[in-house]
This record gives sequence, structure tokens and C-alpha cells, in this order.
Amino acid sequence: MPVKKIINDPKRVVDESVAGFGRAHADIVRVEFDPIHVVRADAPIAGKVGLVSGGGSGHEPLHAGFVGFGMLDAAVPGAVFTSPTPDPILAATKAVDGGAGVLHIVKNYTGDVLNFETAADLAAADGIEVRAVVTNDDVAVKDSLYTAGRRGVAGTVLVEKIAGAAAERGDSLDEVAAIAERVNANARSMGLALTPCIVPHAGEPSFTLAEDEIEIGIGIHGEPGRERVKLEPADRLVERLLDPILEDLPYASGERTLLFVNGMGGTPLVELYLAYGHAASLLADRGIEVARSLVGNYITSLEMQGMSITLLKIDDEMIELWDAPVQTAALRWGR
Amino acid sequence: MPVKKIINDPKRVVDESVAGFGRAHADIVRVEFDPIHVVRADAPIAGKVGLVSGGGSGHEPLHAGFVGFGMLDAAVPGAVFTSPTPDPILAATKAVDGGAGVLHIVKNYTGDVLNFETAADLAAADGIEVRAVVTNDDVAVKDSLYTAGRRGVAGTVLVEKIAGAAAERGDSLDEVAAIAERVNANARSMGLALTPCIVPHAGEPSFTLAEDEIEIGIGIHGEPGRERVKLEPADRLVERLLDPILEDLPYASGERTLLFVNGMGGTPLVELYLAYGHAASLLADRGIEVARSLVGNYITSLEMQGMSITLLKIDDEMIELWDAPVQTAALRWGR
Amino acid sequence: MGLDITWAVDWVRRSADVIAEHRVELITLDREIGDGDHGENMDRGFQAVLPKLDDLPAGSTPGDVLKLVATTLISTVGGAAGPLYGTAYLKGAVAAGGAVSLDGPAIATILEAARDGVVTRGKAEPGDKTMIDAWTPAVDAAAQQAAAGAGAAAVLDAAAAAAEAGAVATEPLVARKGRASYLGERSAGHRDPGAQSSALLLRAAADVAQAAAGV
Amino acid sequence: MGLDITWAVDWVRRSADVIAEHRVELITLDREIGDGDHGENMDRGFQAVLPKLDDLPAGSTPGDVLKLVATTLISTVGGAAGPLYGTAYLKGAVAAGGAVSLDGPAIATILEAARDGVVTRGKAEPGDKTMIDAWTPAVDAAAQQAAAGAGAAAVLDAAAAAAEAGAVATEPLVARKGRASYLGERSAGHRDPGAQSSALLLRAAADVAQAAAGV
Ligand SMILES: Nc1ncnc2c1ncn2[C@@H]1O[C@H](COP(=O)(O)OP(=O)(O)O)[C@@H](O)[C@H]1O
Ligand SMILES: Nc1ncnc2c1ncn2[C@@H]1O[C@H](COP(=O)(O)OP(=O)(O)O)[C@@H](O)[C@H]1O
Ligand SMILES: [Mg+2]
Ligand SMILES: [Mg+2]
Ligand SMILES: [Mg+2]
Ligand SMILES: [Mg+2]
Repeated sequence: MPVKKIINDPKRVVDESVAGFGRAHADIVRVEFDPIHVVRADAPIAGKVGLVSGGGSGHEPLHAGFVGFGMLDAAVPGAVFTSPTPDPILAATKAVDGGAGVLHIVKNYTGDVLNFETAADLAAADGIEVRAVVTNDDVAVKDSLYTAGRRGVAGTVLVEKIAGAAAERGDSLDEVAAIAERVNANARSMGLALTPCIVPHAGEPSFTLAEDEIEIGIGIHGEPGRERVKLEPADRLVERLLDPILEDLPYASGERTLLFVNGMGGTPLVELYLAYGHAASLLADRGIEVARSLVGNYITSLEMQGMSITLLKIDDEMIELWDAPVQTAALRWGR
Repeated sequence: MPVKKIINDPKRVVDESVAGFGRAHADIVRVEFDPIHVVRADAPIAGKVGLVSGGGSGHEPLHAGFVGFGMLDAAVPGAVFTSPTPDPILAATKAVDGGAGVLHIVKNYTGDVLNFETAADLAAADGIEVRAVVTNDDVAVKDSLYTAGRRGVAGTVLVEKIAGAAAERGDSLDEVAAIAERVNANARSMGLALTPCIVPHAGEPSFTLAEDEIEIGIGIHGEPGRERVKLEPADRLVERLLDPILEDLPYASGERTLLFVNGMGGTPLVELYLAYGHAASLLADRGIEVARSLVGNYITSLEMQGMSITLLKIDDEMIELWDAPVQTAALRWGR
Repeated sequence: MGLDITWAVDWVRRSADVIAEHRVELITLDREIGDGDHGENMDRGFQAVLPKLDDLPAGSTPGDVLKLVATTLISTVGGAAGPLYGTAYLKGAVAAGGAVSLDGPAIATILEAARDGVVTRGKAEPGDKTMIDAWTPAVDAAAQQAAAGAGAAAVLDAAAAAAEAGAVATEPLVARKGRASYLGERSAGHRDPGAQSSALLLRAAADVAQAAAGV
Repeated sequence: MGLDITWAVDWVRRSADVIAEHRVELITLDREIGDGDHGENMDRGFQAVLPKLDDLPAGSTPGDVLKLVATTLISTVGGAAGPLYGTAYLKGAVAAGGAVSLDGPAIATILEAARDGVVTRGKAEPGDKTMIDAWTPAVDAAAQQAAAGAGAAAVLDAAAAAAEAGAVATEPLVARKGRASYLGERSAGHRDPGAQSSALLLRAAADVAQAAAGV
């Protein structure tokens, strides 16, 4: 069975796509191929903390779409859904080192953590100060004592934006790492899928769902979720995501949040905004102020249909950094 | 069979989604419901030509996502894939009339043209000067003498951006209409689909395709395309779209273009950038300079997988207007 | 025996029922060569007319009913069908004038005015595979019957039968107007949804007239 | 009779073949409780080692081969398996030292060092449903055989058999490490892909040793 995708050779998908990305956004990034990484066009920036993230491909625009002024200095795309090896992470780390140290933003998956660790060790051996923040905002993973821990999902985008703004305003490595940790600690996410996705090399859906079934607690790698339920109205689905988030990190009435409704890639905006509307109503009912919003496909699983909701308990400094100018392929304002 | 979508009631999809959109972007737009239309938060702007577009829903972010500074003053969302009736178009026209006249940007479909015509007549009766530009950039429709004419597709986004910038800098209604016409006259598009989409009220795919078939020359309403071919590598698919475009509006070596690779909603960015890369190479081979680029899901058909390519033969003035600041939900730069 | 306000109101009610019953069929026809919304659009429109019938002032004429349908369809249907059907009913209302009862010739005149309105707005010619291919034979048959002295019910019956045949006859045609035209040759082999809905509406008119005539 | 550089090189070649043959099987296992890339990852890694074998300088030892595999897997596999297998081969290489020939006890020591490396990096315990559940019984069986005086080939054969049994025994387990752990109870009923690839690699080592021993 042929894989129905706009690709040439499954083994060349990432290289060809990243090449196209580099061409389309040559004003913002440059792309290196041996080993593959995407770097801010003006990197390294002397005296600025460098921000590097990366992970398996297939989550676009994450991470390359967030490279640029006010966000990441480099992104390291691995094979589809496979964390990159240490070499390109090391190369990216060197490429963005402006003398003020480098922060690795790593989603909490065994592979990502191990490969970034190795790269950090190698970079340290080359005299670059490296700190890592491991994001783990996914409340779908319960009993994290008995698992590899919570996964890093959509909250990662918020960490990258806010930490990126902190680095851009000249914060030190310690300070940038601290704000990244603070964002991660205050972010909670949960996702669901209506359809699976097909990894190009695998050629088959990541899981199968009946016509009337959905997966709750899905990750971003086409991995099956935590439970499977019958299709329900959007309002109820939104509740299924929001309730565990608010249970995990309760809000007092009057507290502020950033509400992020993220599409998994194949869900139309019409549905994401519909879900956003109900989520905003539910939060208003509880007296939680939606201070900032983000709606769209920012961290995806190829063509998977579904969405995740993220709440970030936000404070004045985070709001200021969120509002700060950003100029990347996928997130841009203020310049 | 239930329709697998994040919706409540198929009949309320548009209202609920537009409500969510309005909430998420309250800094940019306000939403009116009786009759439904989306207006720039600061409309009407005295002395500025007002730009109104609209059409069936299901193409998000088009058009509401393009309401804001430097682009549209109002968008009128119809039912899914159904052009709006004259009432909301009239209401939107009145809401954005700042005394300098209003331009209607209408995609060339019988329903859109007729309903906007009626609204324009009614607005004129109310003393508002209205001009209409009908976009028709789709080269997939051959023999336009024997059809309803070419369809307006992705080129519409470029018309809205460039005409919007002209209006923002203070051009007169005649001037804004003229630049809109010029963009439309220089834009050519063609699309393809790998999968159909499902209109919520219809509950069934718009067409069926075998595992190894694609539709070439697809429109944006889930209507079947012009021909059906076997799945081919991405490079060949790109050629299938670019060749008829370049045949229809040839470029001399050295001429400049804006290359727009648009996703139909369900195709991951990884594929769009891959296609962009090959399109850019082909254009370079022909000595055509890609002066500006746009890659992403800007005019979609719900969750359809596929893409379109648009080339706009661009001149200095169009580039200046393209680069001008824009602040909408879906397109933003320079502020 | 002419057709009065009761017939007009009953026709609208029957139309709403018939369109609702055939909603999925019309969606399916439109999906094959269009965008799959025709049944939904028409159903939305006629359901919107129903409650308004109750507000018709006493002394309303059939023309008033046609005008009510026209304005409601224009403001609720959208798409191509909204303005086209809206125009049809509007022109029909003008042709009906203030008459309280419509005889055979009046019905024929109304149908012709309606058809002409659609042509003026949509620019379709017979054979373009549109609703015009139902309306044109209907108008012709109605004129013929009326000229032969037939009553209103018989005129409508002839019109409905001709429209039904016209709708069927759109099947082999290649579309040259509307959304189906983009399909080129591939539009052949499918019935035009607008022609089909036209036939359904004219049949409803004839059936209600028949019932009114006590046949 | 000890295992020399020829065995080591042949083992790598055989590993590449076996992984390629089982690529889809490993993808499928990983799709069920992970993200469907394990077969692709391992195949990419071993295919990348093959051409490098030709560049091994004369006089290379089995330890050099293990080191070459380690660095290549680390720089080409990615995911969890890349660093974990990379560490396994690296620690194995260190344990092999400069020996030109590996006897039974040497093999047992190498396997133990490899397993310990994986545990140090991945923190998995037996029963967590990871490759450790193939490696731990393999290490134990190898140690037992070596202590009983078995030759290298027999030690590897025992290790492979134990690893195979260990991989099968992961099926009822609930995962507590790696991606499968997110599934909770739903991870039960599926074999761990990394345990399966470990068994395949150890079986390849034993088969090649058997052939070298001329059995
Ligand atoms: N130019 C035209 N003249 C007459 N009828 C037309 C014309 N264009 C479309 N139609 C009719 O409209 C029908 C489609 O209506 P509908 O599906 O509701 O609108 P849309 O095409 O906008 O989705 C067609 O089947 C055809 O009968
Ligand atoms: N912490 C760990 N310790 C030991 N083995 C592990 C650990 N985490 C994962 N694994 C092994 O890695 C295998 C998955 O490898 P692979 O699919 O290539 O990587 P990824 O999980 O990053 O997609 C699992 O089947 C398991 O055997
Ligand atoms: Mg993986
Ligand atoms: Mg329509
Ligand atoms: Mg239609
Ligand atoms: Mg895996």
C-alpha cells in the first residue's frame, strides 16, 4: 500500500522538508545539513544566551518554526518521531554559543533526554556552559512514579517563547533557565485524537480507531493514548481535557491563565476555535481570567486529527515576556 | 455514522466557531451575530476604504483570520461551503464604511457573486459607494468560456493582503480596486487533493478516492477536481501544479514571483515545505526569482489533505504592499 | 377554479416537507457534481419560511406568499440557489400581482416570470445543466396547457411533469454553469441538484392544487 | 576456541541483515505500544555501520568493532534505542579491551558490562518491560555457562536463548519505562520491541559464533 503523502522517498522526507523550510525563510534562519540543524540567521549573538531545542520531526512547526528573534536560536530535527542524535545537537549548540551559555529545551522522552545529555556532555568538554530544562506538562500520564515521567507536549511552545524573550532581553543563563523552569512548572496539557497519523517509513496508521472512537490522553508521537472512549460532543471533549488539567494544578478564582488550544495537525481551525470558545466559557465560569490565548497548529503529530489544551498559570513577568516581540516562521508579532 | 469532528451540533458549527474566534482575538476583531459578521475592532476607520470579503465557512483562516490592521475590515462567514446571504454582507459593509467607500473581494462562484451583488445594490441604495473585485486565479478550470469561469482560490489571500495594505496607506477606492485587480490578474493557482473532506451537515466525504489516487485541479469546496491520477512522488505533483500555472501566465527569465504553497487543511507542514523546496528549485531553473514566499494553511477545505500552489507575478509596488505591516489572527508582521 | 391564498400557503408547507424529505438526496446529488450543500441550503430556507406563514396578515394574496418565500430564501439560503430561487419567487410574486385567485393563464405567466428571473440573474441557457433545464420545459408545458384552456391545477400538473422529465434529462449533459461546470466532461452522468429541487417544488405545487381542487 | 575479529565483523554484518529482515516486525511491535520507529531506527543504524567495516585498520580487535558499532549507533539511531544500544556496545568494547580473541568468560563479562551500561543510562529495572528484560536473563545465562567452562559459542547460544525467552516474557508485563509506560495497563499483551531486537542481535552473535566454530 503506498503511503498517501506529498513526499518523494520516506528516507529523505526530513532533509527535503527542512531544505524547503530554509529556502522559504532565508530571512530568519539558515539550515546546515551535515549534521542537520536549523539556526537563526544571525547566530551566534555575542553575549546572548543561546536556546536550542529539538526532537523528532513530524511536530511542525515545532521546533524549526520557532527559531528566530525572541525565541529559539537553533532547532535540531530528528527523523520523524525519533529524537535526534547527539552530533547535530552538539553542532547546533556550538553554532549558537555567543559566550553566555546555551540552554537546551528538551521534551521529556527517554530518547530526547539521553541524546541531549550526551550532546551537553560533549559541549561542556568543548568549554560551552550548557543547562537543560526538561518539559513535562502532559497530565495524561498518571502515576509518573511508575513511568518514564510526564511527557513534554504543547507547554514546550510556551517555554520556548517566554524563555526566548528572556534571553533576548539579556537575561543570564541561570535566569533564562529559571524562567523556563517556571513556565514548565506552571503549564499543564492534555490531548486527544480523533484519527491516527501515518509515519512515512511505517506506512501504516499509528493505531486504529473505530468510526465512533477517540483516544484520550494522546501524546504527540502517534503513540496510543491512555483510554479510548466513544465520540462525544465538542463541549464534553473540552471538559475531558480541562478537568484533569485543573485538578492537577488548581486555580483560585481571579488567577490568570494563558489558554492554548493546539491542533494535532489535521483538525480544521473551525473546530479548534469552537473548542477554544467552550474552554474560555468554562474558565470564565470558574472565575479564571484568560489573560492571553493561542489557537492553532503549533505542535502536531503529522496529519493526526485532534487537539490538546494547555493552561499556563501566568504572572506579570511571563505576560511581559509573552508579549515581547518574536519573529519566527510560525509565531510572529511586534516586528 | 457519526461525523468525527470536534463539534456539537452541525447546525451550530459556524456560530460557535466564530464566537470562539472572536473571544480568542478580541484585541483584533469584534464579532456580530445578527446577522453574523466579523469586523476589525476599530472599524469603521474614517476616511479609509473598507475591505469586505466573505464566503462559505470551512476555509479558515480565510476570511475572518485576515481581518485586522493592513488587511480586511470585515469578513462574512456563510454556512460551511455556502456563500453568505446578502444581509450579513450588507451589515458588514455598513459596519466598515468610513466614508471612503467599500471594496468587496469576492471569489468567483455563482453564489458568492450573486449574494455580494445583491448586498452591493442594497448598500448603494443606502448611499455607500461599493466596488467589487472578483478573484478567479484557478487555472484548473479550462474552457472558461463554457463554464461559470475560473474559481477564486488561494490568490484571494494575496489580493486581500496587498489591497488591504493599499487601503491602510490611504489609497482611494479606485486605487484599492485597481491594485486588487492587478494582483488578481497576475495570480495563478492550481490545487490537488489526496483525501476528501467531510462537510459537517453532509456527514459523508465530498468524494471518494482509492488508496493510490489523487484529484488534480481540486477546488476549495470539496468539489471533485478535473482529473484523477495515480499517486506520484512529490516532485512530480509539484510539476503537475506548476506547469499549467506557468503555461497560463508565462514568465520571462529574470521576472519575479511570490511563491505561495498553501495547505488544504489536513496536510502536515513537513509536506508543504518539501513541496515548496521543489517548486523553488524549478523556478530557479527557469530563471524566475522568488522574491517573496508564503507557506502554510491559509485557505483550506476543512480537513482535506492536499495543497495548492500560487504564483503571483510581482512588481515593486506589490512587494512594498506585501511587506507592509499586517496584524490579523492568521497573518502578522511589522507590528 | 382558481388557486387562492390557501393553496399558496399549503404549497409552501408541502414544499418544506418535500425538501426536508429529499434533503439527503439533494445533498448527495450536489456532492457528486458540486459541493454537497444544496439539500441543506434549501432545507434551511424552507424551514425558515414556515414560522413566518403564521404572521401573514389577513387578506394576504398568493403574491404576498410568494414574496415572503422570496425574501426568506434570499436571506437564509445563500449559495447559488438562494439568490436564484429568491429571484424566481420574487418575479413570480410581481407577476401574480394582487390577484386573490390564480387561473391557468395566471399560473403560466407566473412560472414564465420566475424562469426569466433566474435566467437574467444566472445567465444559464437550456442545456447548461442547471435548474433552467427543469424550468424551461415546465414553462413551455404550462403555456401550452393554459392556451388550451386548462385550469390552474392541470397547468401545474403539466409543468411538474415537464420539470421532472427535464431534471432527468440533465443527467447526460455536461455542465456549463454553476459549480458542476468545473468538472467538465465528468459532470455527465449525474442529475443536476437544482433541476431536481425545482421539479420537487413544482410537483408539490401541483399536488396541493390537485388536493384543493378536490380531485 | 575464542572469537576473533572475523567473528566480530561477521556478527555486525549478520546483525544488519537480521535487523533489516525484521524491520517491519520491530516497527509493528513499536507501533502497538510505542511510536512505530524502532525497526526503522535500528535499521538505519546498522546499515550505517556496514560501509565503515571496510575501513577498519588491519590489526583491529573485536573491541574495536564494538566501539565502531557504538559510535555509529549513537550518531545515527537517535530515539531511546540509539543512546542505550550505543552505551551497551561502548561498555562492551571497554570490557573487551585489546583482546584479539574472546573466550567464554570474556563474552560473559562483555555482556554484563553492556547490560550494566544500559541500566546506568536508562534506569530500568527487570520487569519494567524494556530491553533489560532480554539482557538480564542473557547475562545470567552467560555467566552460568562461562562458570561451567563453556566456550564462547556456547555462552552466546545460552545468552541468545535466554534473551529470546526474556523477550517473550515481556508480553504480559505493564511497562514502567520508555514510551510504552504511558499506556499503563494497555501496554500488557504486547512484546517490547527493544527486548525483541536485543534477542535478535544476541541470536545473530551466537549463530555467527556457531558457524565460526564450524559446528
Ligand atoms: N448560473 C446558474 N443558472 C441557473 N441555475 C444555476 C446556476 N448556477 C447554479 N445553478 C443551480 O444551482 C444549483 C446549486 O445550488 P446550491 O448547491 O445550493 O449552490 P452552490 O452551487 O453555491 O453550492 C445547481 O444544481 C444549479 O441547478
Ligand atoms: N529507560 C529504558 N531502559 C532500557 N530500555 C529502554 C528504556 N526506554 C526505552 N527502552 C527500550 O527502547 C525501546 C524503544 O526504542 P525506540 O523505539 O527506538 O526509541 P523511542 O522510544 O525513542 O521511539 C523500547 O522497546 C525499550 O526496549
Ligand atoms: Mg521514537
Ligand atoms: Mg455551496
Ligand atoms: Mg452546492
Ligand atoms: Mg519508538
